[in-house]
Amino acid sequence: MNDSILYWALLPEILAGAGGIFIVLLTPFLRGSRDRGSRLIPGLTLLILLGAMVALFTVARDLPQSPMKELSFSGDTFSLSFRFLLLLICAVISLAARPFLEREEIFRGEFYALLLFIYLGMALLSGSQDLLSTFVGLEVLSIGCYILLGLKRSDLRANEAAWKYFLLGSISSAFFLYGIAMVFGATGSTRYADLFALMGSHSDKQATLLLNCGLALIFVGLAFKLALVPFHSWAADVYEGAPSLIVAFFSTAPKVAAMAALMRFFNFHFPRMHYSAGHFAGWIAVASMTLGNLAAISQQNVKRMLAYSSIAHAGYMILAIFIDNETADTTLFIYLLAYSMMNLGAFLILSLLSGKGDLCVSLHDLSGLAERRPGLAALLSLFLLSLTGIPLTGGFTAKFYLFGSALKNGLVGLVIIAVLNSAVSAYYYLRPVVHMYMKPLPESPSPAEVPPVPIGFALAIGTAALAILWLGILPSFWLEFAEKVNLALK
Amino acid sequence: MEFILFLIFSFICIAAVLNMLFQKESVYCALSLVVCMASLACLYLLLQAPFAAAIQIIIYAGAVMVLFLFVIMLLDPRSDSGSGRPRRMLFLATVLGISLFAALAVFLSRSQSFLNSGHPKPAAGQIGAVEVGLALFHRYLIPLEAVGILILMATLGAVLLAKKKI
Amino acid sequence: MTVPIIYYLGLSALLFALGSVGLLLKRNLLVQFMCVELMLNAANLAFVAFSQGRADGSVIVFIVMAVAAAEAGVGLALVVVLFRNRNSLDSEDFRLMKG
Amino acid sequence: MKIPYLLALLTYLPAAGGILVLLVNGAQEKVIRWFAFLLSAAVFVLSLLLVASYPLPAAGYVLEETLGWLQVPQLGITHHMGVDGVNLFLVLLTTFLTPIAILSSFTAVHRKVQSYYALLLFLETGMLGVFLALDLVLFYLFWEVTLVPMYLLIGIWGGERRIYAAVKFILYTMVGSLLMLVAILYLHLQTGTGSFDLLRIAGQLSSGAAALTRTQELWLFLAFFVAFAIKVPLFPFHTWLPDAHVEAPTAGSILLAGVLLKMGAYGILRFCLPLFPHASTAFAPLISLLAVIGIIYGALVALVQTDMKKLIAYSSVSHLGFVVLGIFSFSLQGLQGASYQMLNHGISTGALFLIVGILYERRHTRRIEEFGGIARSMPHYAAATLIIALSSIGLPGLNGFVGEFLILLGSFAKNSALTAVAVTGVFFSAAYLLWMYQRVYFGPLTRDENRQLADLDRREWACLIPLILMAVWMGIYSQPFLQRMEGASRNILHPIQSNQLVAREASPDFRPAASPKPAAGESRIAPEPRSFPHE
Amino acid sequence: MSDWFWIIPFFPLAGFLVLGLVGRRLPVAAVSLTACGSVALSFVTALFSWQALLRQPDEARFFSQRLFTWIAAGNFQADFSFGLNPLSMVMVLVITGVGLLIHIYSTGYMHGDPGYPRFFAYLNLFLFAMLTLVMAENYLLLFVGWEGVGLCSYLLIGFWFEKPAAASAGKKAFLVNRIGDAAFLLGLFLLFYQFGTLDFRGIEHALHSEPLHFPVETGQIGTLTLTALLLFVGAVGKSAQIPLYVWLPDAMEGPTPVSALIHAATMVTAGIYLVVRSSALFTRAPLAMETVAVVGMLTAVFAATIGLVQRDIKRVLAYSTVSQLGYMFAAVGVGAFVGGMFHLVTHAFFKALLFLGAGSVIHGLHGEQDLFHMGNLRKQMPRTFAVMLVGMLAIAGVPGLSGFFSKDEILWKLFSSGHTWLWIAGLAGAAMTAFYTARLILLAFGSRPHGEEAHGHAAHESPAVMVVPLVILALLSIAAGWIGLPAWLGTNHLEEFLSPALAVHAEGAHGAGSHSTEIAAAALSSGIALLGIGAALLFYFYRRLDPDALAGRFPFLYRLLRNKYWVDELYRGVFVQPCLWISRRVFWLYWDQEVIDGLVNGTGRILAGAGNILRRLQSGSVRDYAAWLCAGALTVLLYLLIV
Repeated sequence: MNDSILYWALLPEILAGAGGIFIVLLTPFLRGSRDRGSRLIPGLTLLILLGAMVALFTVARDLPQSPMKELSFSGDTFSLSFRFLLLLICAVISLAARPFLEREEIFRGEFYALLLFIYLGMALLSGSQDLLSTFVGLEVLSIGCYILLGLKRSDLRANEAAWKYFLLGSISSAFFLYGIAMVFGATGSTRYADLFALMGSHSDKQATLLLNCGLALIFVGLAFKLALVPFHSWAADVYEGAPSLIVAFFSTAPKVAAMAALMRFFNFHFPRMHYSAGHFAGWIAVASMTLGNLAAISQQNVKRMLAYSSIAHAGYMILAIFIDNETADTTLFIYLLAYSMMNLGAFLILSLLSGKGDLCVSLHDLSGLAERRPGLAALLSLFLLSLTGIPLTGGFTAKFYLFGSALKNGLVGLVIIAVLNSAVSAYYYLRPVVHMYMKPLPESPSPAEVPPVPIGFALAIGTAALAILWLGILPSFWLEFAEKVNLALK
Repeated sequence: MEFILFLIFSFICIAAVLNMLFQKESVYCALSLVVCMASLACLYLLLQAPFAAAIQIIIYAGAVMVLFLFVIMLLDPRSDSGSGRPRRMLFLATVLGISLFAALAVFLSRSQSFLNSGHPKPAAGQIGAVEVGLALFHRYLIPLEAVGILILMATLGAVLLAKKKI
Repeated sequence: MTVPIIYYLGLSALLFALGSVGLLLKRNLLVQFMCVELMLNAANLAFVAFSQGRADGSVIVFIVMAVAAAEAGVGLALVVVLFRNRNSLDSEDFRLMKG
Repeated sequence: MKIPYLLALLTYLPAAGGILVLLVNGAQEKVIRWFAFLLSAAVFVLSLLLVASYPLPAAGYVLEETLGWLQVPQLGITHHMGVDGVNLFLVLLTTFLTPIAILSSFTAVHRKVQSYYALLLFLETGMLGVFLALDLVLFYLFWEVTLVPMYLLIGIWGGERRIYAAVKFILYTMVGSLLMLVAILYLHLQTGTGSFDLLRIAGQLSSGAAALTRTQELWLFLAFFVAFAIKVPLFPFHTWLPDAHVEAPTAGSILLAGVLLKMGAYGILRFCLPLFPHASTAFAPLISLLAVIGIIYGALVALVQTDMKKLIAYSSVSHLGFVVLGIFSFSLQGLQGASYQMLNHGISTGALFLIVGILYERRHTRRIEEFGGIARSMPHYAAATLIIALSSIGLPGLNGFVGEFLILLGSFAKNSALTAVAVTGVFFSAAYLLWMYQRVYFGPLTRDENRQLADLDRREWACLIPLILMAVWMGIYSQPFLQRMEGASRNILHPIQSNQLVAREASPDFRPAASPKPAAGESRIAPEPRSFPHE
Repeated sequence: MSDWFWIIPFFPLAGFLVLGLVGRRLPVAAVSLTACGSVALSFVTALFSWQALLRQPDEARFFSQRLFTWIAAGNFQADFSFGLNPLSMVMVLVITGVGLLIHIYSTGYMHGDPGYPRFFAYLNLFLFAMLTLVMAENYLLLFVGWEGVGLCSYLLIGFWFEKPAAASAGKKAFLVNRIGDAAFLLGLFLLFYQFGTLDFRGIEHALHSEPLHFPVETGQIGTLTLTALLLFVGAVGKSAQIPLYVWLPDAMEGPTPVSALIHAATMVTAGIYLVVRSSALFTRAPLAMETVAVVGMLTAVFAATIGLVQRDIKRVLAYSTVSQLGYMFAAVGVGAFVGGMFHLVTHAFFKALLFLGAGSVIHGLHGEQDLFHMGNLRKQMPRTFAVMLVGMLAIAGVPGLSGFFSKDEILWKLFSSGHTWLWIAGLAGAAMTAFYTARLILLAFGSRPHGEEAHGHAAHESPAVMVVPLVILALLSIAAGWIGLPAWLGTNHLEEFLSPALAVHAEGAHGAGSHSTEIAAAALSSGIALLGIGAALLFYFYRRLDPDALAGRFPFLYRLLRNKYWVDELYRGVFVQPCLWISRRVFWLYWDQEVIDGLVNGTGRILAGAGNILRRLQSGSVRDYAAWLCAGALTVLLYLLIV
């Protein structure tokens, strides 16, 4: 009996996996006819992803409430909202992938298969109820990313970025694994349920000590994925080196999955951990905010600047784990939705602007963009304003809701630091706007003529911008969505 | 008796690792790692986990390390010309290593009494293939499927990355 | 008398620490990668030590090895690509991006 | 006739116009210009309707509106707008100055005309929103929304150092307003009403249902006050103003000086005083001192400026020092004077910037020594400038005097020594303006470029005449304005006076009896106390 | 007719609006007609209102007409209401009368000037402001008039704005007045907070009906004295007394009719009118009265000394005005309010006469103003010479003319009220006045000494339109004395008319001695006057004594007077330059640029610096990143162990 529940709960993931495999089988046959193949596969992927979304909501409705205790995956609504977000990001990326890959001559059918497999890994990571399946989910995600980064074989910078990410990623997986070992030692089993039981009971002083060490190491593993401060060093180089579309995917989806997993351990469902997650997470949040913002100020390369800004945003996100009332999940969902859409939009536009060969976009290249491409300039400004948190954009609603809930839990100090940081961030977020609108077109090296925007890109950036404006102007819809999904849980 | 065996194998293992660290030639490093893997397998036997020992030898020592040796032979890199910034990095690495080990050791020693007593005595005897198979396909079904997908991705990735011309 | 598992755990902690030290010391990419494999093995040892006769330990070891193998596959592929482009395996050469 | 949702219509009409301007193709600049002007004129007529339907005597909030579909119930944000004595005339000032600003930039702006007028219209929506919002978050929303258009206006169409000025402008205001955001959130949580509505929060605070401890109130007051002080600008936070003014285009300067500076003072009146009476009285002496320093400092520095726009910018620092002095005198005369001076400053400084803009269009320089003897080549222009300069100096009979007199009268009761120092500000303001007037307009026509300068054309007259008429009307017959403000000023003072923090309205203890009836000729018994409102 | 009195100020206002808006298009004749017509109309209305006022019974001799409420906030109330009481009636008559004559004179003087309509527009605006000042019912409306006349003097002094000297003189006049106005404002606030209203009658009634609440503050500076002093500072600013007189001599840059109307007859007397109008307040502040008297007499003597050595004809008359105003303040200071007003009226006539006479001389000599370049104009301009002679005799105080009666009354009041020192100074002042006016006439009209050539031959007599007003003024200067005859000669009509409107100064009890001492004093003062004139004759007519030789003997004294005690340079050095230096160097360049901007940009630079340091941490080598990662994990573990 319980198997059928399992299959229903995992329907979206099964769809994704099967789809991926089918695409892997399909690509060799279509090698010959370059143009027809390049149309069919992306369309198929999009179809699969949308199908998964539909499955997600149909499944969520009639799911029996008790998350399956003995099975290692739960389709509970907490993961539902995050899996919806992951599907949304993958769909947007698949829209924009084809024109970008063709321009960079690394178009492969396999890219889409990888995309689906990575989605599967992330879904597993955010929804798993068992430490082992979390680890495997994390590994699927990481290896998928290593491959994506390495796709552009000809570009030295991309290779270097891939290698750096690979080595550091495997170290963090090692830490993660050692953490699981410790927790396994303390609780005797890898299931979350036993973990939470032990945490709540404070029975054995020494067991909880071991448990704390395990959880700390697990935090290290996940913090690496989020690029929080002590583990952030890879972010700048990888964001700069990797192909910008992949960075667009890379800077949003894994963070959402890692954040969901983190919330499960440190916040969700169980009475406040008696060990001081609050303290060191608080220090890490402050460190990432300040370092992220300060380092971004003096950046000339826009991608590196956005890398540091995403470190800063990771710092803001971490505040969510301190919120121990019921709004924690909705706050985090809204923040991640806004963050991913903003970052996605910004990087998609940058990948358009960087032209053939995906050379890095510096502030100087942006000057006078408003005259050449007013539409793109306006959209990029919208995303940057939203990243700053100017009202009427999604960024503001996200920050407002997050800081509001954080204040409710008495985190006055942290919120003030966060607010001051976003004031500092205004400076470097607005510098590209200054270059685009206020600097004249550079005559001497006439900037590379940006080709007309392909439809895929237009659709992708359009959805991102629509999401940001919708979240900014009429946030009540999304707030309701998040609450309805989570209320179902309670 | 068991204790002496444990001492022997752990000594071999540590010696192999130290050798790996200070070897110049990468081939010798690979070989010393194989030795370490083998000694670990023996330790697994001591811990009544023959299945683990078997797959350790087959997968790790056999497949993965052989793969490493192939790659080393294929690329025959020049010997490691010593670490560029000897002083600083050496000092930093040792300090980090020692303090990491010390921290983990403190954690373990503090929870020593719990570790020794807390665990139920092993009911059945050796952990053979049967028990592992049952657990695998009942409790850990989802991770297994995911690992399947993972390995498919790995092969796919290896082909995409390394094949000369696609 | 069976060996108390604390010794095994001590050994695994030592291996783990040595793995991370090796990582920092060695300049050759492959050897660095081997050190990471070593750290994974240390974790495996800890798992087996903790499971003490229950099936869980071996299952986890099995899955971890599969994962490590997959990782090795992809890692070595990357190393091959790097070597083909820069025909050097010294990590100090790969410092294009900084600041 | 009562138009439903008049306030919302008034606020969002310019924004709708702005979007329309963006959609129309950028080529026909003429159509865009006239459309923007006619739209803002229509909004002005609409706001006149607002005044018409404003009943006298008005005690509390008169026209209140809550827009259903823009709510965010989960967070407690309501789209609640309202008009009372304080913001009625500020709304009018905005809708009055915007068409003039648009009209004045017909010939000034030729680059990216489409987005220029769109930004001006968006700016108008932001400003109206700030004055009309009664919900804290809605207020903050519009407060930030006004930042972006002004930032772009200064940045794109400004002078040479426009980028530095624009960045300084947005950072200065943003740091202040972000602290205010934290304060709003904290206040929302403390009062526990689950909503950001100002009336409900004020009700809670005054009824003691959710009393703030003294330190909380202190910190909240500081957070709010710093944000507003930067905007006013009060003395130590004023250095962004001269840069922003000098680099902004003419229309930008008019709106920046005319309306944006008032948002700071309005914020103090609307939020700081009613919500935090104890803290306000505690800080009143310090703030009054800063205000007086601002008055003297602004005037003195204006004396030595070589650039006309910088001179006017520093004069704004001095004039708004008066406004803050009036607000923190906690006397009815002081408050009335402050709100009245806000309107005067809007008109006289807006006109001054217009005049400098007109001269800049002809000679493309603002340095005073470039000019001399302009009165000979442009007599009408010189006459108009003189009238406006006099209104800015505060010549009795023009609008400046009424505001300044009431402020000084109000603050004299509270602190006569400080007021004595403030009165010297009256002298210095005459000094720098007349000295500038003499160097630019009088004296021999030394440079030949000044010889054949064309006098004002019809469009420029159309901009100046309404301002001059308003200056004279508000100088001579100030009753219609002061009566409508009276109710709101009493409301604001009530919480401060109710807990006996400040002596009753600064009336002398002695009341003269009615004087003898004059024998012949119809006459008024002058001094017997007047019951309000009469007429 | 009595209830239409408030129309008086609106005629000149209408004139100003017409000339201001369409003046440029009207022909010259129409301009002069509207200008003089409007003033004439208000003069006629003033006469009728005067008659109506006379018919009023003594105790209710005032009209009041409230037009509308100007400012009302809380319990402060200021109405736009005009009123007439005997005091303001006298002022109105003088203003409209002398104003009319000067308007007629100016049509001749300003003939052919391109700014002709603009000039008359400003003159009419001035009259409107002056009439508002005197007819105001409350201090605030008086302040409107007060600043209005300041504005008009600014416009008229700087009428020929091409001349840089004229422009800066206008600015100087306005600013110095503005200093006085600032003090005036403070006085107004004090008044409001004591009496709750700013209406004259309200305050007077309060002072009369509650004597215990407002005691006479003898010997100590109470709030009443402070208010009185502040009002007096305002008056000093407007009527050019000791500290704030520097603007009047420079105001001579304006056209001569302006000097005659504004800087002799009307505006400068506003200060005295203010003090006399608030006599009820001043009588309760003896200390304030003392300061008024002392400052007045000081100015009188001080200005007279400077007048002795001036070369420019208008400068001489300017210092003489300052000196005569000093006399008026001295009189008011000792309580002789009527005496002060009497001298104000007579001075308006003969000083206007002298100025207009000087104007026709300058007109005749095509702009020449230096006395030493003039000479034997007696033959070329006989009529001007005759009227100037009458004016000189009047101002010198030669018995029989108006100057004698009014000055003698002041001197007598000084003597009788026990201020002997002030009396002696007064006599010295009178002597000097006689001397420098005689010197002026002799230098201008007398024959040149043999050596120097004279410009006399080119001069031509002024046209009738200028001479007729001169003649009328001459007649007035002679006849004006009779309205205020001293007790031993006849009844003092002016005193009867004014007494109900003025408060009685308790201290200034009437004449200590009998009539005989009064006559003796009068004889003494007329003797002093004749002595002065004789001395001038000796110097400039019979040339017995050589002025340059005298100057040679006292070189320092001569240079001191010649450079007007270097007061202008003193003010510039002590106030203006340091103020400019501080605001440029200390405030603007240092405080704004360095401190605040430095702070702001500093934080910016620090943040960018910190950013750079953090950026350099990214060394690019994987091993460093791995080290960071392990160090991070380590800190987390250690943190758990320690905390």
